[in-house]
Amino acid sequence: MSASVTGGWDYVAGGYGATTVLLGGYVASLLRRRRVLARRLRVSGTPVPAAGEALPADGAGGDDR
Amino acid sequence: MWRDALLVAGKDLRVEARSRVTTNQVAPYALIVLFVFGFAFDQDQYVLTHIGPGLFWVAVLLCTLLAVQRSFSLEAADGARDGLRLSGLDGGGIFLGKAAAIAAQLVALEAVLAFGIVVLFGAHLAHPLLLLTTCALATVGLAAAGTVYGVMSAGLRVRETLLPLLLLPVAAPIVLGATQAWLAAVGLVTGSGWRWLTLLGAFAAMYLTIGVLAFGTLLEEA
Amino acid sequence: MTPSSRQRPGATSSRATRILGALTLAGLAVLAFLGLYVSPPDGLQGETVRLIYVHPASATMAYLGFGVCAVASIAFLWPRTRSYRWDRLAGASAEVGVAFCVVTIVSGSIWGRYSWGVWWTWDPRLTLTALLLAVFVGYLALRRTGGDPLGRAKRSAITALCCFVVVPVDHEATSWWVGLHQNDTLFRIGKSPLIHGWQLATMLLSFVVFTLLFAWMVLHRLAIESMESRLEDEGYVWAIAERRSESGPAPAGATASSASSGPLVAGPLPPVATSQRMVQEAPGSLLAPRPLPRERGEAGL
Amino acid sequence: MDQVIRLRSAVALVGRFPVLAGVDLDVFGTEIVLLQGANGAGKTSILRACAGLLRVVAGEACVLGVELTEDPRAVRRRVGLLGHATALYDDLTVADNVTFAVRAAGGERSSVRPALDRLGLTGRLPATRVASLSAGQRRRVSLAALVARDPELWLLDEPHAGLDAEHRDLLDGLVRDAVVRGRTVVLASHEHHRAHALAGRIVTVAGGATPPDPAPPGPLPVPGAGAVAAGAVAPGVASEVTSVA
Repeated sequence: MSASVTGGWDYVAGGYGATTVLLGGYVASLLRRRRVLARRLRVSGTPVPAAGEALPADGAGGDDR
Repeated sequence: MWRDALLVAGKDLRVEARSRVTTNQVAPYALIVLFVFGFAFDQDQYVLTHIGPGLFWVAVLLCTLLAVQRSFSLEAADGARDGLRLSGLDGGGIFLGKAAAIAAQLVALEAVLAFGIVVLFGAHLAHPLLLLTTCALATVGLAAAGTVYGVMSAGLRVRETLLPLLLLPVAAPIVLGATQAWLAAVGLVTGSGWRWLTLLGAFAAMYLTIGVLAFGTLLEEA
Repeated sequence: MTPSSRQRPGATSSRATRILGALTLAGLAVLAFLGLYVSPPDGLQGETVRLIYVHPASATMAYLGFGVCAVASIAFLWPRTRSYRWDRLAGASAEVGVAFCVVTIVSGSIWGRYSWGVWWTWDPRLTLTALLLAVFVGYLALRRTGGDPLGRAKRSAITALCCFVVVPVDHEATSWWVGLHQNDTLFRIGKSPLIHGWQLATMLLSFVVFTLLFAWMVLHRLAIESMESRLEDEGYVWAIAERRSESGPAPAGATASSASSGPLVAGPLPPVATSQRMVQEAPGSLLAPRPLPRERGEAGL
Repeated sequence: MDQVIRLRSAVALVGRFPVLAGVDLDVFGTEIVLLQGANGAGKTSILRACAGLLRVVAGEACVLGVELTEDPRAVRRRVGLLGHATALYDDLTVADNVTFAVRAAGGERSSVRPALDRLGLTGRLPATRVASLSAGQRRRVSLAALVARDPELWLLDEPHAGLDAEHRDLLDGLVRDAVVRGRTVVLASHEHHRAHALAGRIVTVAGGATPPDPAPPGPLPVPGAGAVAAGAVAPGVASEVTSVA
């Protein structure tokens, strides 16, 4: 396919750049929050749960009303 | 439920009749809002006539915020919410009662505001049946949504700022629908205004249902 | 996946999330390569068609996030499935959804500036997306208000449903509205005369990669919620001990050893439904720093 | 004698703070029980938990046969709580306030006037707005609403506070009458002389719990403490001394 309309790379850069910055910033904030909390948990001597791991005895039924 | 609703609505309206906050403060505020719109836009009567319906509904929305906050600050004072919870009143009944009281105050405010836009903006009101139906449905919807979000934020320390943040985007369809219906009624846009009423009706029905079902829980957790 | 698959003690990632993260990163690199180099420019839109590999996928992830939030809220409100993990999932997916929603609006705005000449137009889809963003920002603000955890969770779940039921109404409203205004700005995908093979492939890949990214973000956001609730529960156990020691002669802040040597406080400490989970253990161990009952941890992802 | 309140290891939270950290309490029908303890010990929280306002998150709690851990709302209409706050609407008159409280709880309008009379709220007072009343008068309006409702269980939090000597006597009379009518009363008070004379039994609260310790630390103003948390039996009042632990 030939490009009858050229240009627009600046918009592409803007769009990709903005997406990268926003999502990257969010991921960075996730990692930073995770690190801070993990440190606080270690200080209090509590095992740190892994991502996706359920908390112990987290009520699965209607028991923790 | 209906008995409880009547009881609560009667109590709220009686409080209003004695304290006169709506008539002495909210109604003048509504008119001032219209004045400010007049300053901010143009002295051009043409523009004001065309945006009048939109300004009307924005002013109604702002007044709804005040009415809802007033309605729930009543219950916050002196442990009244505990009193309400202790009384064992049906949650749905309390919801309908408070929403009815807010709706009654909004109707009065809308009358004042309609008078305001006719006098100040030179709006002309045609198709009274369509206009009145619009007002009725939009008022019910605003009062119901306002009551749901009012009780949700009532017990929180940040309620003054949280309520507008929650309510304004949710109420946006009402402002949209009511404004469009009104514009259609006075012939500023083409098309029938009646179909917007189904939107307003659906919104009101939805929030009435949510309120009746969830208000008890929300009052409990407030 | 058992927690033993963790390598470093204290790391919050499991092997599964690390694999997921690596896959996501690799996918993003491939996506950028295909999107920026391999796939051809469009006849109508020139190079800016490359934004199609970012914008629709992030919009879909935003809707997915809000949808998961609504479903999780229903699961929390439904008495038979009530569990705080639904509440945490609702909060996590709503936050990720908001992040993608911002990306959607920003990238769409840049694209719109090129295609339509304006940063913003009152198109139904744009208006709906903006309203959704506003509504869920309010929801996140409500979640941060604190207070009784059960109350907060119920309030949040009801709000999420209130927010979500606005979606169809808004959708109807804005489509009528545009119909009235004869607005001709339409979503552009349908207008492409034909989609090049590489374009189609890249676009499909973008959905896959963004879904992986979404999953990774939600998992880590959930880990953060879990850690927060665990910290709160730690405080809670100590607060009860502290509170009860006000009544007894045992000094406040007595260490765990006294819990085994004798009752720190009068009476058996009951099994406590704490904020985030049930702690059903012997009174002594409730006060002691305890190892995780690992076999009870569910299969990690 | 039927059991009105039964708490076992009851825990209740306000935010993340455990206001109740394991309370055991038994109250039987037509008793007058006094809760005593320092400020912040948890007396008010026990009363609020019994009224179904404060959720019991762990342990057992049964009031008037209703399991509070399951549905705290079911008990509310049968319980009257006189708290620190009077739960009155400032803009309504005395009569309006009492009428609303009574009718909201499912009572009859006809019980309002006798209750107002009983509390000495006569003359111009019923038509006066609550906002213009003194603290003691507000208290009496709140009491009038309680008397008019006449619930099965009366929970009184510092009922003597803000009342003058005459109305304290009146209050004591109301409480004794209520017990004679078959009601049960739990009160928290710092007015030791009055409360001890009134109460059939005293329960000590400390640190959000009821220690069964025979000799709790600190001075105990319980006259003749023999059994656990035993107190003087008020003359003329049917009451029963029971062990708390």
